[in-house]
Amino acid sequence: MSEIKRDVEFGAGTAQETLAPEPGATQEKAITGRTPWQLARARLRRDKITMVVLAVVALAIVLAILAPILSIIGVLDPETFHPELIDGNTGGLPLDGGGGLSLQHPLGVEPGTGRDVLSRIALGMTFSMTVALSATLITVVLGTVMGLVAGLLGGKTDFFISRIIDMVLSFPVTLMLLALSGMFIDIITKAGVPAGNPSNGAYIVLVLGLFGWPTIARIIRGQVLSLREREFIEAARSLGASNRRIYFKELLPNLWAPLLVYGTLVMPAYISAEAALSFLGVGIKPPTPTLGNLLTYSVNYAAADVTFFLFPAIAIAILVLSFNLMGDGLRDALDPKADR
Amino acid sequence: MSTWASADPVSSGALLAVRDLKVTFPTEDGLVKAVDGLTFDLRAGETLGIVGESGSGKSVTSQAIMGLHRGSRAKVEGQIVFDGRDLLKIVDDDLRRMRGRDIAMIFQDPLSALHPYYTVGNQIVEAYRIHNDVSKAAARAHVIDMLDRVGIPNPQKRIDQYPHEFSGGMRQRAMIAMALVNSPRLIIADEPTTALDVTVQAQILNLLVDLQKEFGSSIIIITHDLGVVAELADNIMVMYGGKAVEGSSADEIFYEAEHPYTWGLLQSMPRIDAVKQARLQPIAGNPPSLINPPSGCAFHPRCAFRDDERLGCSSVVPRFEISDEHPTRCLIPQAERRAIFQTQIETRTA
Amino acid sequence: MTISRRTTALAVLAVTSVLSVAACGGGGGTTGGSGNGSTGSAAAGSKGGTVFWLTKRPAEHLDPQRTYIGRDLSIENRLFYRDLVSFPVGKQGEEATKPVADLATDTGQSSEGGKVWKFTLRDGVKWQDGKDITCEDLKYGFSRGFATDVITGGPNYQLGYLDVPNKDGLPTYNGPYKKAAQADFDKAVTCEGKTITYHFNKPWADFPLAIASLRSFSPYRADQDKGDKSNYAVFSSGPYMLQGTWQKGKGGTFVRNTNYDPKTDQTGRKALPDKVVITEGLTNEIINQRLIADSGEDKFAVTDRAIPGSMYSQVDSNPTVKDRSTLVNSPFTDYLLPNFNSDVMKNPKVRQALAMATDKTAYITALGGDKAATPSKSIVNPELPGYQPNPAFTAPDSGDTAAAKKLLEEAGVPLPVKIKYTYSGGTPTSDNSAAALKQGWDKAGFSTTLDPLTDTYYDVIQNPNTKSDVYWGGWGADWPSAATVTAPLFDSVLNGVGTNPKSNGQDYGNYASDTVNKLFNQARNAATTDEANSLYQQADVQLGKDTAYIPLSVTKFYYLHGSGVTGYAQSAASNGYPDLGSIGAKQ
Amino acid sequence: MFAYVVRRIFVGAIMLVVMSLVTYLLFFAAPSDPARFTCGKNCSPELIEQNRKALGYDKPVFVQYGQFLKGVFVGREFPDDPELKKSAPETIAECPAPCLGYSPLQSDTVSSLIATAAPVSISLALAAFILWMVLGISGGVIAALYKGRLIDRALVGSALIVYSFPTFFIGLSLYIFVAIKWQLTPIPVYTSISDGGIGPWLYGLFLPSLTLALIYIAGYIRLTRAFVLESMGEDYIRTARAKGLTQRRILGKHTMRAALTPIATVAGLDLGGLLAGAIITETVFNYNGLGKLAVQAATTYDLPTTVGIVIVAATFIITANIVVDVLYAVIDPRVKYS
Repeated sequence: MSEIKRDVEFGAGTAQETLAPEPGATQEKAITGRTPWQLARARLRRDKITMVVLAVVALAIVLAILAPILSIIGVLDPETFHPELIDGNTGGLPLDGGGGLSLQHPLGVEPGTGRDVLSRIALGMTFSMTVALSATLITVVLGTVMGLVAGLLGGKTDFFISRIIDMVLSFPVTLMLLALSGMFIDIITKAGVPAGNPSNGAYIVLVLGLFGWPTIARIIRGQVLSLREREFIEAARSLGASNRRIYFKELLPNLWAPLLVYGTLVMPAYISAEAALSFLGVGIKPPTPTLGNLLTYSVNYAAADVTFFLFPAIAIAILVLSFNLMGDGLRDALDPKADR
Repeated sequence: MSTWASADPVSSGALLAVRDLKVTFPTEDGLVKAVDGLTFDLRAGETLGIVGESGSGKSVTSQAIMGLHRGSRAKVEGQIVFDGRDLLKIVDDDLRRMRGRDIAMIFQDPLSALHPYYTVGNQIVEAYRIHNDVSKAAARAHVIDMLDRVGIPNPQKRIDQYPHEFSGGMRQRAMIAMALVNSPRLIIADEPTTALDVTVQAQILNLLVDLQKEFGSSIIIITHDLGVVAELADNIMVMYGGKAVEGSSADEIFYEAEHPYTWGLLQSMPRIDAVKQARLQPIAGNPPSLINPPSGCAFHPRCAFRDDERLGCSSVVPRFEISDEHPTRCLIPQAERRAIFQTQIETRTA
Repeated sequence: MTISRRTTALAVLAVTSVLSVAACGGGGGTTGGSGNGSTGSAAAGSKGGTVFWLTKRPAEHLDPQRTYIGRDLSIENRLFYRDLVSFPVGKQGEEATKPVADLATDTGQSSEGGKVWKFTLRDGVKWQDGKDITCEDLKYGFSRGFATDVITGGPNYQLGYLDVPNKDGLPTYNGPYKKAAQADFDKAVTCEGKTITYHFNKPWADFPLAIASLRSFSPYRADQDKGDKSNYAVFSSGPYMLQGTWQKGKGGTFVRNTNYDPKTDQTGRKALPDKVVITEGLTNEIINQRLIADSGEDKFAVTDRAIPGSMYSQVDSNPTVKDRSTLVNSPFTDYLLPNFNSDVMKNPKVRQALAMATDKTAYITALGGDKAATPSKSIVNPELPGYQPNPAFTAPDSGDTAAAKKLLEEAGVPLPVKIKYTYSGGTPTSDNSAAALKQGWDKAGFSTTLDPLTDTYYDVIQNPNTKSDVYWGGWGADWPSAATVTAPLFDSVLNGVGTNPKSNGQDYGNYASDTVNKLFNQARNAATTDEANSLYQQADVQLGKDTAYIPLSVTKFYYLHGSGVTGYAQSAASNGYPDLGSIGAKQ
Repeated sequence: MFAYVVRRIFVGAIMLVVMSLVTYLLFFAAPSDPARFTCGKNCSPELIEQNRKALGYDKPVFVQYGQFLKGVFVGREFPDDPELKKSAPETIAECPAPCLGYSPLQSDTVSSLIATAAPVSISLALAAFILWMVLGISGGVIAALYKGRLIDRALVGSALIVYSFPTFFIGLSLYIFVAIKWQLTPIPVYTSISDGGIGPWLYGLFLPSLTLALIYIAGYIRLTRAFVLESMGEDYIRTARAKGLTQRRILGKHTMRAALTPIATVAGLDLGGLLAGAIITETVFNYNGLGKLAVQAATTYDLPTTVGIVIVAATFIITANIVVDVLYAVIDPRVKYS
């Protein structure tokens, strides 16, 4: 597909294998009696890398939640300009000739404005992760619903949804996100979302979700088709359970492992997508920080202010890497057959 | 046969002599003892049946003989003496040269055991040419001949077909042709008929018998189904939980079986020669853990005679005396075992 | 004539400006590396070699009648579109903006108080195919601007000035393609041998300035005209011609035009390099990093993209690089426009408070500091004739929070005053500079919402009903005269404020003042430029009193060029951009 | 098989028509007014109105779409102005079928714009494709062979780390540091083979294709590694060993054949998606391919060009899907379409 949505494909290919039944592995015999979830937890605990990235992700989430609160109470200060810390004669580079790192500003100050980099990265994480998470939720919910409907109803509905999936997957996504931004942000604003960044953010969330769901719908559809043939669904049917009851009582518990894995892998793709779109000029604009618009600004300082050039990029890389490794770890834990 | 296996594997005169074979796999949950101290002899031209349920270690044994565990995390100990050489001690490349040429293998599921992307002919020709420096055309002619001999009709055409274009029986015939293409001295057939229809099973087994006569090979046939080896095997070894529990000539196993597990296998086998059709009896319980095997006799949790206080099944470890002619890993005294078989088992089965 | 540093929508077409832009050491307001922007490494270059022009924004037109961007107007004039008169090469200060005869034998004769203009073509001036440039070619070129359905995007002064009948706001003559009312046009523009005569419906005193500044009046060969298809076609009358085709977003290569005779050219075009390669689509960062590195072909490169603030230290810390930098005032100013249609901005005290609270220093720092811009005291560029600081804006450059607070209290509005600031955003610089303004205002008692427009700008603020309180504006004069600044921006009659419900023209703040309109009218009919300038100054004073705008800054051009470039100059004659008339490649 | 391909092409064509309609509706029925972007400053409502008519934007969107379809099948003329055609036929732009429209902002037919830009994108995509396939697959095979060892972890780990940085950051870093500051490579400039020959063409492609390849390498290392490991666990590999084949032959013939088949599928689809332009890489390196053309079109509201590129990109992707499926039948003898 495109340069910004690359995770999605690989996530899809491999997530499809999850929960494949494993025939006669000797070691499984030794630990019979535990539920799949207990098995997964046991495997997770042994997986050091995943435990580390789980901690990183947890930390990032806590930081993202706390950042706005800390900004309000003044511990973090992402907005205040510090003209006294930068040199107007050098294009606003920090006065110390480096990145302006100090005790008050552990990651330095932003060239041109003197704003605190740590605060901006922390709050940027809040906005980027909110965007990515919201888009992920839309993707997962939409994908699940479409996949379930296609898989369970079959026939014409299945054909119809499958063709929609084919078509959405055939659109050049990056280009669509870019080209649709002007008019769709207009529409979003007219629908009552405040103009400016709320509309910009809503646009990113919506289009990422709208173009992202087909992959997960395919996975869910595939899972449903294979699950549908299993006895417990047959049994539920023969007992006269309604379709709705079948979806939610019987199928969802069997689907949420792939959903969890896939969702974890979509999240970093969307964090990257936010950054890429910022670079192309679409998305939330400063002074509201996002990791994307911070990086878009910081790449201009590649040669002049190395720390400022690197910090936003490293922040994104750590987040993306952690979520990807977490997704891998979850997949391995939930699906012993997949090889690390 | 006077003893199950001789003390010295090299001078035993057997084509294959396995002594105290142990295969272990390290896993996250502990060490899996897949094969735990196996000993047997196989003479040239004879057939040994290894019988046991899945997880009993019979397939692992066959792969250990082929050296297929090399390069993996599995640890193989003991001796596997083939034609006077200990296969566990020779270098990889020598062993590789013996594979397919001296020892060949027929696998359980010919569909997955044959490469789906190459024609049957391609794969058999490859097996032939790796050990024989002949031209492609000569190899091809030889393979067509082999396919003909294993009963594949129209081999000139079939040689260029892919495995999925063959029926199950034909695929297994092709597998057999591949195994026999180098006229090996030992053929290991791992569940050769499990994936096949009953009618085809008989044909394949008959084919094996015929070919063995023709090529003079020894055969190890591995199965969970006593019925398969009934007509084929000279000797039978019953395995349970990675260990041999009973070994003897085929006749003795069928008519004088001594181990309660073998009895279970016999009872769960449909027999057309049964006087009256008794209800098939599955063996209750699950296969034992290979990491933490039950104490005492590994079979005791499933054994009908475990409550006999005087035997101490849950604490005393029974032995498998290879110097016996019919060694049996059971704590019940031999006389009682024979009595039980004659009074309780045979009446029901025969 | 609105301009914007920010490359956004089409509506933001930059405009030529010809201020006595201190191109160099001479003019004024310049610092710059080794001294001045006017001279490069070598005083007199030799012929040969290739000069590279690296730039970001693709030229939207190479059709003379459609070009409206200062950079492109200058490149076209120096390389391939000669005009009746042009600005001279190699002059500085006021000299630079005094048109000299080019294709014409003199700088034109006017009569009827400036309503009739006459020019005579020189002998021996030829097109690239060797045919003579004729009066008919001039007339044809002029006529093309009337085909507003085909020849779009260019300046359209000719529509308002030429003495032809009008209907529904447009001339009934619709250009050389459909030829409606062709007779009217033929009467207004006449040819007698080599002499062309233009008849206008009102005096156009600075018509030669317009000719030299724009390419609207360039000759055009009818047999080469394929309408819109000719947008990127170049049929040269100058020293260079296009090799192959122009590729938008990539650029093109210009080679010598053998039919150009330097003897016919008195403007001073040196035509030194054998080739000029223009490369579009690079970013400012990449262009300037390459110029700093100064390797390979980049030694012979010039650019119209300012050094980004992020690279100042790289330039300053390296004397060999600094020697190759130039810093000149540009023709462009930034300012703010209170929206007179917004309830809160109708209160004069609020507007004054806003002006008082505006922190130009922080704004400029966010733009990149004193090398990017300098604080301004008027909407009129200081380099324009008739400039004076506007006395209404008394606040210090960094704003006066206390005074602003006081004004807000006097205004009698509930605090904080909620305002929305709409600007052309989407780049870190524009967004940061907006945030800088917001901070100053919010300290004084405003509560500012930022409204960055990224896709379109002017067409949004052109709508009188747009709900915003303050707009950002940027401007460069179309030709060097105050007449092209305040009048087009604040004359409510001209712009249809209050009469056109759909558009405020270019009076984006919907400002309307009879006093000011009257002063503008007087200035247009003034007999001398001095008198006109004095009237424009009075109008500006009134604009300041009404806080019709709040001045922010004058943009600076801080440029680098390669070490192998000779005859480097930036002057008002080339709109402040590198002047290809004198630039060569060191051999 | 033939019938299958015909059917797939037919379905693909129908999909394209539906997609073009959807795209058309999305862009042209949106509340924004494409005409307002067609005239510069001094733009009066009268001028906008005039341009709207000249460009046909005044007609209902379905009529416009109908004209678009007509252009695709029989060609069109721009502007659609009989009066102008009569008085000045030389100004009418001919747009022969398949005509994707005319861009008033670029003064050229969309087909011609795409034809100019496509070689750049295709060169870039192919160069990147070769790089990532060679590096990704060899890396994946090495990682699989040394599974769990240091070299495996280092390969997979470093690829993942590189992959975690946004493309434009990597591209700009390579451009600014490798090409400009350290001058290890020439400034990346696209030179077509016809302009400069193979050497300059490859030189110019190096950094951009490396940037693009780096995105994919991590995925292909992991994919290859997984498929090789999976294949190494297959029964037929055991058979191959039992036959006495050497490790090298087993890996080279039996394992790779099985592992590469699914990789070929993914690779085909990835390449198909890239042929229509790598938006970010082309933007970073100023490569005038379809990606940059698309950005240019999208940011200037050049709707005909945008729609044209969307349709071309979709065509590439749909074609890649069909090709991959057909290819699958060729490399996997078990797959038969009917």
